[in-house]
Amino acid sequence: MKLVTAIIQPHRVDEVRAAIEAVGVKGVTVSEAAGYGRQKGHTEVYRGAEYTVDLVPKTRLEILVEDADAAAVTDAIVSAAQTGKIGDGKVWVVPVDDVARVRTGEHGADAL
Amino acid sequence: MKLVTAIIQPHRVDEVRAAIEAVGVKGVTVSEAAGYGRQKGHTEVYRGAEYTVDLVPKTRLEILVEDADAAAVTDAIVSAAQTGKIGDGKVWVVPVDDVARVRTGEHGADAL
Amino acid sequence: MKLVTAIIQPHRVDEVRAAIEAVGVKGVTVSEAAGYGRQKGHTEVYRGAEYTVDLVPKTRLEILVEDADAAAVTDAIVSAAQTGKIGDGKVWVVPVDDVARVRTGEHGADAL
Amino acid sequence: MDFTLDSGNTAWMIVATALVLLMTPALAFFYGGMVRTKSVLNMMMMSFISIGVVAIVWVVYGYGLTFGPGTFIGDPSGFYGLNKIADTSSLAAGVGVPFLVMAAFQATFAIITVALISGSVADRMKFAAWTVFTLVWITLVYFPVAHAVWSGVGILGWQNDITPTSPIDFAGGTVVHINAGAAGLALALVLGLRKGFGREPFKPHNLPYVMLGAALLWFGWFGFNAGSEFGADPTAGRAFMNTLVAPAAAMLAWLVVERIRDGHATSLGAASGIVAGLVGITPAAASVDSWGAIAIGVLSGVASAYAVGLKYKFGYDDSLDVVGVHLVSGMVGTLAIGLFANLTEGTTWAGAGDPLAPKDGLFYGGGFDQLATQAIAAGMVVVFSFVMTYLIAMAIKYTIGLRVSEDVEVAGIDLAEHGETAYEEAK
Amino acid sequence: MDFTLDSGNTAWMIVATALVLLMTPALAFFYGGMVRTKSVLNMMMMSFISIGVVAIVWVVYGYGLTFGPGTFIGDPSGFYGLNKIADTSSLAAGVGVPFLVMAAFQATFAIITVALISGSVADRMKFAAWTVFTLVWITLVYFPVAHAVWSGVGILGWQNDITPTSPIDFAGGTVVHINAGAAGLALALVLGLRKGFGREPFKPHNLPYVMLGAALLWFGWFGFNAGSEFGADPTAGRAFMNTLVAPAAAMLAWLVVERIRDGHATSLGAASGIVAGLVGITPAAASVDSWGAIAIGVLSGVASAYAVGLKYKFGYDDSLDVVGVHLVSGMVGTLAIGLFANLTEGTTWAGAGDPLAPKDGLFYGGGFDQLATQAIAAGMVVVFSFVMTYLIAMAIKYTIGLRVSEDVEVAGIDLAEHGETAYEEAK
Amino acid sequence: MDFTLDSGNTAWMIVATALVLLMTPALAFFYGGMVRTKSVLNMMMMSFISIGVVAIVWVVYGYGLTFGPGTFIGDPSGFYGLNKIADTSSLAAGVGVPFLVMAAFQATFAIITVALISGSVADRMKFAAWTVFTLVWITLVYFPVAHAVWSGVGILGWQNDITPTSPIDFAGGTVVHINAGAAGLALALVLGLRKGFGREPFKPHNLPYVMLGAALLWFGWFGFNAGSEFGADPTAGRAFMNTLVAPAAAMLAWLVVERIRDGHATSLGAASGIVAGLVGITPAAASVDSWGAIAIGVLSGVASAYAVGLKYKFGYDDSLDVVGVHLVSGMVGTLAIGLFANLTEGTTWAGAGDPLAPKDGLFYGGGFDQLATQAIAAGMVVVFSFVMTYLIAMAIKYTIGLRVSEDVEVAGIDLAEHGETAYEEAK
Ligand SMILES: Nc1ncnc2c1ncn2[C@@H]1O[C@H](COP(=O)(O)OP(=O)(O)O)[C@@H](O)[C@H]1O
Ligand SMILES: Nc1ncnc2c1ncn2[C@@H]1O[C@H](COP(=O)(O)OP(=O)(O)O)[C@@H](O)[C@H]1O
Ligand SMILES: Nc1ncnc2c1ncn2[C@@H]1O[C@H](COP(=O)(O)OP(=O)(O)O)[C@@H](O)[C@H]1O
Repeated sequence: MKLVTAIIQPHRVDEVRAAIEAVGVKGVTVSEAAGYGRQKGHTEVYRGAEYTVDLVPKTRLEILVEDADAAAVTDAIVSAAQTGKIGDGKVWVVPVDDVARVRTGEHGADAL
Repeated sequence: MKLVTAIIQPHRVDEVRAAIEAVGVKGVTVSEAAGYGRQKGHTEVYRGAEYTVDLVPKTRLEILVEDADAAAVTDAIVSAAQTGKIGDGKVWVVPVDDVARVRTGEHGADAL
Repeated sequence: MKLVTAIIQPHRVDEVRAAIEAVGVKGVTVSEAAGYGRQKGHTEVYRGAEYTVDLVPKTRLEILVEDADAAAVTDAIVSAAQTGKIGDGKVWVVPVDDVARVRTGEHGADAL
Repeated sequence: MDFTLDSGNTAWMIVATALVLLMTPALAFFYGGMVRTKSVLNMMMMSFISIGVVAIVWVVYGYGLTFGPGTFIGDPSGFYGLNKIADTSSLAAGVGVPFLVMAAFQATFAIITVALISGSVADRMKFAAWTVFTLVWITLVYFPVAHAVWSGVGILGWQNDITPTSPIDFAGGTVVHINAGAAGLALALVLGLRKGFGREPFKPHNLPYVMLGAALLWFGWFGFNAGSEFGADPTAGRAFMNTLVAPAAAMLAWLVVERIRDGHATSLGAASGIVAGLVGITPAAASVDSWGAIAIGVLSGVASAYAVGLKYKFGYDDSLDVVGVHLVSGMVGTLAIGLFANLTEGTTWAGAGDPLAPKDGLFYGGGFDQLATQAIAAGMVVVFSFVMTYLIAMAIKYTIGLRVSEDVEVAGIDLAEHGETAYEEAK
Repeated sequence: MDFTLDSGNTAWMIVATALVLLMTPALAFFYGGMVRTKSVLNMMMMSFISIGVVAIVWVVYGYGLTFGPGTFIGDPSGFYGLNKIADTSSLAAGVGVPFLVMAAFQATFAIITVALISGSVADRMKFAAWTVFTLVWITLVYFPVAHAVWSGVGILGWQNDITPTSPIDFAGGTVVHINAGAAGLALALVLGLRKGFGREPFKPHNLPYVMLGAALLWFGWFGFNAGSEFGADPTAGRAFMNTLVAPAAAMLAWLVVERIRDGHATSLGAASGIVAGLVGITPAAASVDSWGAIAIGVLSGVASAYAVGLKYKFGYDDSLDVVGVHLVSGMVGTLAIGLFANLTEGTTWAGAGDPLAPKDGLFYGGGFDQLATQAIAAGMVVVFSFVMTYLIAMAIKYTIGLRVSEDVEVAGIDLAEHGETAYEEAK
Repeated sequence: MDFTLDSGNTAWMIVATALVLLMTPALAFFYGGMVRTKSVLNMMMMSFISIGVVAIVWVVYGYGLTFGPGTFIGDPSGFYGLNKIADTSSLAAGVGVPFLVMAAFQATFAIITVALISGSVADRMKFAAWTVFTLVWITLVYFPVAHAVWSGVGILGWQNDITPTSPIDFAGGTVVHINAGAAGLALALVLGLRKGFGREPFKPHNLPYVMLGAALLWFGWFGFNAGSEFGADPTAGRAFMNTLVAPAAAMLAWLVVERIRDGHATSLGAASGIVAGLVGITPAAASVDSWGAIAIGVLSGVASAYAVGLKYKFGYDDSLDVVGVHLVSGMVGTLAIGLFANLTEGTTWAGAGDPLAPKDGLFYGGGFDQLATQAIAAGMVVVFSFVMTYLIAMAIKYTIGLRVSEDVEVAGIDLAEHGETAYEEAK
């Protein structure tokens, strides 16, 4: 199994959720984050003074999938989250040794 | 080493912490999250109108353990977090290449 | 590629960011967390009564790097975050199968 | 008329004025707590800018348009700037309250009326457009309506030619609440629905703010209602007592409706019920007894508890229920005077013998006359306010534009329009 | 008695009434900030519903039970609804304040007293049970106590048959604070401990709310104490000054205790100290001089700073310290009158020559008489309130039930009882 | 002088006193919202402790130092404790307001003045040092300045020997705002820069609190300005109206500056503009007409909107802009009296025929005299306050120390100094 983690723009969450559900994802964990990548270095004027604001709010999605689905889910996220502007985010895939469903105690792919 | 991540009901945190300490865990990182799995689709009435609320607040626990302890910790979490109701959560295990303790700079199992 | 995750003291974030940028890191994701390790067991007096406070606020940094850079980034974090006191934090490294940049759809090292 | 200062009445009216002014920031919290985190500042700024714009307009020409002589609108000449005006011109000269105190008191009513409207445009109206709207609306809608009802020489005032008896609007059922409610409806219609309307619940981001707002509104409303007596006397006491009792009854009523209908008595319901009861009792504060006040409270609470759901049925995005609360409970209160007015209990009506004087309500032996009067007055204000606001909104829409882009709406109007976010994370 | 309106006294009493009413929402914030995020709405709703229930009850029969004729309880006939009551029946007819103003003023005291009790039941009491409790408690406990002390014909009032001299309770040391404190203790005992009591610190989720609450309480308390003079005169000035000085002293005292004992002067301590000082000075506001006020402030602050820890020793879960602050500082203030009363400084006592008139305090040459009087009055109220409340709580417990399930308590009472959470995350 | 109680004037002054007292907690929110999450409690505690310390000092010896007889400072003998002082000694005995009411009113001005200073020391001053500072500063700086300007016998008061005409400071332009502003500058200079100053924006952690603070400040300021008339009369009405109009104009002006300069009209700008306008109109509230009030509002808003940027240029860390808002707008208002004073509109000046009486402003035909007077008065207060405060700050620095360690500053002063964090996460 794999864990797909996506850092996206907060206002694309609805679109991304729709897209991954369309490719069969049954569950997701969402949390708040902030970050920078290429987007670094945007300046802001506050009370007449200029500042560099580099941490921009983002939303993190974590999705456990079967190995075979990782690529499809990644692609679905990328296309749904894309606006083409800097700051769109990152998606990465990590191998998972085991998954358990708390309610039932099932393990492995059954637990997804 | 392994990283055990658990998404559980916020009100089970105390029980789970007690359970993992009982199996020898020495540290844990806790953060807020929200999510859905099978629990999706619960409706709520608000100001006389019905809505589907699908993101339910959860707590994320992350625990670094030695390879040999991963299964025991996972089991401990599952049994302590279980209420048998939908929304109980997920636990997953990911391989870890290296761990460092910031205070001392130690690496590997010593750093746990 | 690797994912370096660091749990550090919130007030060391600026120093750590400077240190990892110095070793070539181009992006980072930041989020809030809390935790305990050796730091467990600190007591506090509140309204004349004593309590054990064990979850201390921390900041989580996640940094995607190329395999070769993982060790250098880990070291940079450890030395920048170190105050020598208990509660300094943890850093760990996890293998990553794939990374995608949402804006462009690039994959792999190009996406970092 | 001669002027003899009454320090007691003046003390009360100074305080009442400060209380009513506090209602607008209170509204900023009532409304600001109800929106999502990304629009709270914009919501609050709409109230604050109303104070800024209307206070200036009021001293420049607004007082004159409202209280100057003239049938449809006042003649402001002689009132520009409100300087060196004799206290004998005070609206409450007869009870010894100086001119400027009364002029300031009336200013606060104009301010809050326009601020009330902002509830229907949450999350999506350009701040510049709102600012222009406040200026135009207060001039073309509020001043004429206030003139008609309260100037003493207007077409819906004492002994007018239109209604069978003199209408009763003690503190602003028509001028403030029906007026703002109808305007809110028109503006919401022109603006259109928010993205996600009817699908997402748009839950309040901070309910304690809503409760703080409701509490401060109630506190200020004692100035609004008991202050509308223009003095510290037994009638002010009646208005005060009714302003305590009616919202209490409305809160209970709203919570009972929720408990039965939805299963939970909510804090948003309590806060909304209080405001509904305050709106309902506003026109009637000095002309009903305690039973009437309780009845008006219950009617307002129940009516508005149901009315806030209408927007989903009819598909207008009255975001924070200006229509459901202010228009509906404003109507309830204005009409209920026709049922419950008990003129021997409340105000001593100067010229009570006059055939055009107000009559007791239907349930107090006065027949249908007063009810008819109240309905006519309410209806005229609804129509005038709705039509005028619709035209003003259209004019702004096709000139500087009313609405922010969808991107801005989704990302949050605070950041785009004000360059700020309400809360900064700890670091 | 004849009635001549005094607009100045009336102005002050109208405002004082609004100020006291504001104290209940202020309390909602004081208490609401102290609980955890998951129970803030329930905490606030307990205060809000008190306003709803008690305001209605007051006009229906509460005023009559409290101020009607009769030894143990007032006869409400003639007072149902409070309509058409002559101003000569006003509690302050002698100083020209209309009946309804005084009736509304007294209503606000009843409201806040029941709301105060809610502090001891945080996080765990069914909302329906609380609502029933407010209705029953106000009727069976508050009205009798207020009648005894303030009706003029009650058993703890002026020239009663029980105490050696007439007891002094200017603004509610016994009627409000000791009464609420003893009730809070009884209710907490019947309800039982919260899960985690004594092990988890249950830290305030929002200390700025606590400070906002304390500030608004102080603001409103000027109406409470200086308003209890029923007019704007030098005695009101003395009550006002003491209400400024005593809480200031109590805040400093509490912070000093904390600094010495715990190492830190906390904001919760400052807010709690203010309230303790306000409670302490309440009965004494018009009968001590500035030195007495400072002394009462210091005593209240120190006593309550230590008393809030007693719940851990004795194992009752008085969650937000109704006992530690209101019962203890209410006692301190009530008894301290016996030490510091300086009757030539404060109120001009009608009938001062009377053998049953209050006497100066021990330190002001009046001997032990007044101290004995105060102790008897305080003791009787403690016992009556505790016993009655215990019985009422038991009755509710074994009928509709008092307490939510442990699951609900852990997951948060707001969601289960009100279907809401106080704060919604940004999206 | 004989004393005849005027219940109306007394009612107003009691309420005005409560309103001004509310301003200090309001300031706690105005300031508390502007700092980061980790210092909000410390910020608020600096205001709260000011109430505690100054209220006690005031009754013990402060009133005497301020209003006792004497050229440079008052003689406090006869005023210790403020007990048994005849109402004929009241500052407003002539209009029937009792002594203690006026003494309490004046106390609130002392309290807020020292609290205002705390804005310049955010995030980094030891709480013990601040507490000592309040005590020393109020004694050595505030009382002398207030004595000079307001005691009637001081060197900057009515018919003094220094200024060409009598200076006008109706409600505290020099005594309160210039005084606090200059003190804030001195204290900020001694304390030094915060870590990150000029590099990090130190954004407000909660802008709704800032708006709540601004709103409650405005509300309370009606007591401050209209209360400074010491009675409920037409002049109070003028002061009230100007206190409505000037901040409205200043808010609009500040927002226009921001929109043009930065692209956005911010909520922080609106709140700051309101306060700037309130500061500006404070000395002038009763001596300018509506046009003058609008002009002062605009000038204050524009001047302060630019002045808050000066700290970055000159490198002093006036953290929350005490200098930019209070010193600058205090100057604007004080000087603007020399331009806009219109003495036939506002106050009726007793002894108007006197050659030392104030004159109309430059634009109202009075020539440069009053402008010169105002400039001298303002200048003397700036210099005195700055020098004295600098010396006091140095003395504290080299005894108990002024500043927390860098570690504490970075980790958050709330936890280290008060043992608390403002908000606790939900669990
Ligand atoms: N190397 C990285 N490691 C971890 N997170 C990253 C990295 N680079 C980017 N991110 C995350 O992705 C978000 C969007 O990045 P962005 O600015 O669009 O960079 P890019 O141009 O690489 O897509 C950032 O806010 C950050 O949260
Ligand atoms: N496929 C998944 N990927 C990531 N997180 C998941 C997934 N499925 C469930 N979760 C997390 O587990 C929590 C509980 O899931 P739940 O509704 O009980 O689903 P299940 O029936 O699979 O246990 C969810 O709120 C979500 O945070
Ligand atoms: N075994 C672990 N698994 C996950 N996180 C841990 C673990 N041990 C420590 N941490 C995280 O690191 C933070 C700092 O730990 P610390 O108390 O300094 O422990 P140590 O002495 O091991 O460095 C903790 O607050 C926690 O968030």
